[in-house]
Amino acid sequence: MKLAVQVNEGPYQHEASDSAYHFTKAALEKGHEVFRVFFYHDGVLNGTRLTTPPQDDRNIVNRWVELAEKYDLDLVLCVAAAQRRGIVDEGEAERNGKDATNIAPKFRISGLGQLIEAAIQCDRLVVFGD
Amino acid sequence: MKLAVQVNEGPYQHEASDSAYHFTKAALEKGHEVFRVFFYHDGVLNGTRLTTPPQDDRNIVNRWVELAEKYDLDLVLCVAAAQRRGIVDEGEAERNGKDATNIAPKFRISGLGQLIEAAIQCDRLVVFGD
Amino acid sequence: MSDVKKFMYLNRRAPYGTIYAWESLEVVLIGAAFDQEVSLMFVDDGVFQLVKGSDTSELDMKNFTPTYRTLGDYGVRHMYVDKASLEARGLTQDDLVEVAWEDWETEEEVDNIVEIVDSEQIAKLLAESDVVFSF
Amino acid sequence: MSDVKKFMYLNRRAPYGTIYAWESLEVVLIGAAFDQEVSLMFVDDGVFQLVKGSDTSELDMKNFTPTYRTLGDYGVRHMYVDKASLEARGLTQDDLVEVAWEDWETEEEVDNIVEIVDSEQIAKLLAESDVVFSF
Amino acid sequence: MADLYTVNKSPFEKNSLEDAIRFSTEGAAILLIEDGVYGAMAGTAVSDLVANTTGRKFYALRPDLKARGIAEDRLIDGVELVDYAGFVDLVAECDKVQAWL
Amino acid sequence: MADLYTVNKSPFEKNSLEDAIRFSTEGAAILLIEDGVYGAMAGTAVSDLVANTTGRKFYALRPDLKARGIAEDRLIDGVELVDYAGFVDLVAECDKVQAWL
Repeated sequence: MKLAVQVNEGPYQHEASDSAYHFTKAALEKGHEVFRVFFYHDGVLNGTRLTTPPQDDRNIVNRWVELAEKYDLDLVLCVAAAQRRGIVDEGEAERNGKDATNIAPKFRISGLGQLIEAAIQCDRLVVFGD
Repeated sequence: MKLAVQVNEGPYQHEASDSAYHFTKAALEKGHEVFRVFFYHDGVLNGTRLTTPPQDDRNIVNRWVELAEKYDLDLVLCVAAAQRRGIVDEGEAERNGKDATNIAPKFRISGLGQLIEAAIQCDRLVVFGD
Repeated sequence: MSDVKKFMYLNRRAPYGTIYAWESLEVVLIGAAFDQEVSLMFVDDGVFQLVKGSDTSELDMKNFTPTYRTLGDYGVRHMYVDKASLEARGLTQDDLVEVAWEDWETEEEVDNIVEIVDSEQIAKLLAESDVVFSF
Repeated sequence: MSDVKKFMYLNRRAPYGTIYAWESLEVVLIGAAFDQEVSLMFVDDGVFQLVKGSDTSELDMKNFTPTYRTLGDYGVRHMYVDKASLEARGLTQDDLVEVAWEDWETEEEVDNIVEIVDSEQIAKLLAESDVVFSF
Repeated sequence: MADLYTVNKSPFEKNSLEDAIRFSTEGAAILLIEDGVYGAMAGTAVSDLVANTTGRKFYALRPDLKARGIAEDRLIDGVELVDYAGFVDLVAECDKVQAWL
Repeated sequence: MADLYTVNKSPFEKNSLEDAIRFSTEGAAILLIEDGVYGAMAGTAVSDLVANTTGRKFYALRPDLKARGIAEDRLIDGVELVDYAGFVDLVAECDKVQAWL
């Protein structure tokens, strides 16, 4: 089965980000294809490499990165949502005159069309949000 | 009157950040003292300089910065909340081995004690949140 | 499965207090390029999104209420409003924006695609959709 | 105004679904250094914060429920629970953690500072506080 | 004046307004902001919360009402409108502020 | 199988569970996750939502129940527990997923 996952909330603040991760991991372990994980609204905050969570807690960003490395997952941050919330890759930094980037490895910034495309291509869209 | 303001939500996602700004501005214009604006939870996301909001919308981060410049406001981001959510100044970058910073000018990162101190020192604490 | 999917956007939140209403509208606008069969559903405080007369000048926020009126041009064919939610909020169709629709090929026109529906119809419409987007 | 203020922490959300419960607990822990008169109030889903038996291992989340038990050592003198909220959730005091308190100077001891109160008492306690923190 | 209670949630979505009323004391001021302003509308399923409560003074933030397209003639009698300057005055006049989120 | 409805809100705080039931069709599966799992508790003011609904199958996510200290003997009869693998199976078996947030 071909799945698309949408994540609408940022890490730590809301459990939606955890649920999306655990669900995605379980789907991959069962052999399903996860076509894309699309991060929207505050969900784009899952894709910053600048977090330093407490030692005794999970590292949500790194978890996504490791999952993407293992399964070659496509992790897409919505560009409009990322601009509002200050998530920047090199292209965005150049276009918007920013002096730093903060995107984590394995994440990429792209348009909302990627969500629509995923919904069209996949057998199921599973939304995690507030 | 001496006021402390607490902001619990990030910009754009929730109106709490707007309400806190408009309230703080109105209080300053009326001649009240705003001892400190303390950003907690996702509120720390108000303090990133990497946002590029759409041209036809307000720039929430810059608004805070300009207000702070005009009135010498103390804008404090909670360090624990900032670490979880990837808001970094130079000191934090050094301590946590981060290769970039994203804090906006006029904001500073400090401990939760700054909130307690503000609550003790001020005549009123006004909380804006979700 | 046919090439065209039935997309349903499910809106249950008030506008302006949070960004969900506006950012979900952005998905609808972008989605127009993909030629799917698009409907919007407004339930609970989501019905407040369609209330006309919004003036955000004092909040210095972008006013996106007028954008709903243009959705017919973005390929949206149906906008459904939950009757029970509307009534609980003391609202009637007169309080809501009107959204016209025209098929450029067949010249078919509809004055207003905003339609009030009951629970049973909503359950059926949701069930018949291929994809439900929740915000 | 005296040097010591009455702080009231107002908790109305369930734990784990959002971070508010844990991050508000962090404020209480840090606040212990400031020698104020600290009380906590649990209303609505906030009463779920005190339910014992939490096991977050399968979620891989930090389990902060045991931290409530230690609040007596952090200078918290009172933890109030709304009776109506507790009853609506089918819970009794037996379902909640116990929090012991001891005054090191006077050697006064209290086995459990978690106290169930009614609406009138809550209104009064909130009104008598100097500062209310809302999360 | 007693305490100022701020309410920023729609009364159709969460019980914050109900709570603020339930836990307020005689003479309290209750200010509706953000999505909380829906609680000031007359003729809704929850209008009685405000309309039937005595001994409390209700305010609503005009900028938030306007953003939501709620005309003043749709409001419950006795609800007073304030702008942010009025919000600040309420904070200054009250004993303290309780935020019901 | 019909649609899968996920509910992640406490039924004491928001009407998402009520909505998911109201707008579901015969044969639907309703999965309670995150704070939504409180809807699976017996003996509460809202237990009837699940207990009195027929023609729907209710599931609750075990990891979320355990995190909240809800023992299995506190659950409404007939609610079936699943872990994330079971969640994935439900998604695979249903026609589509509706998230009631």
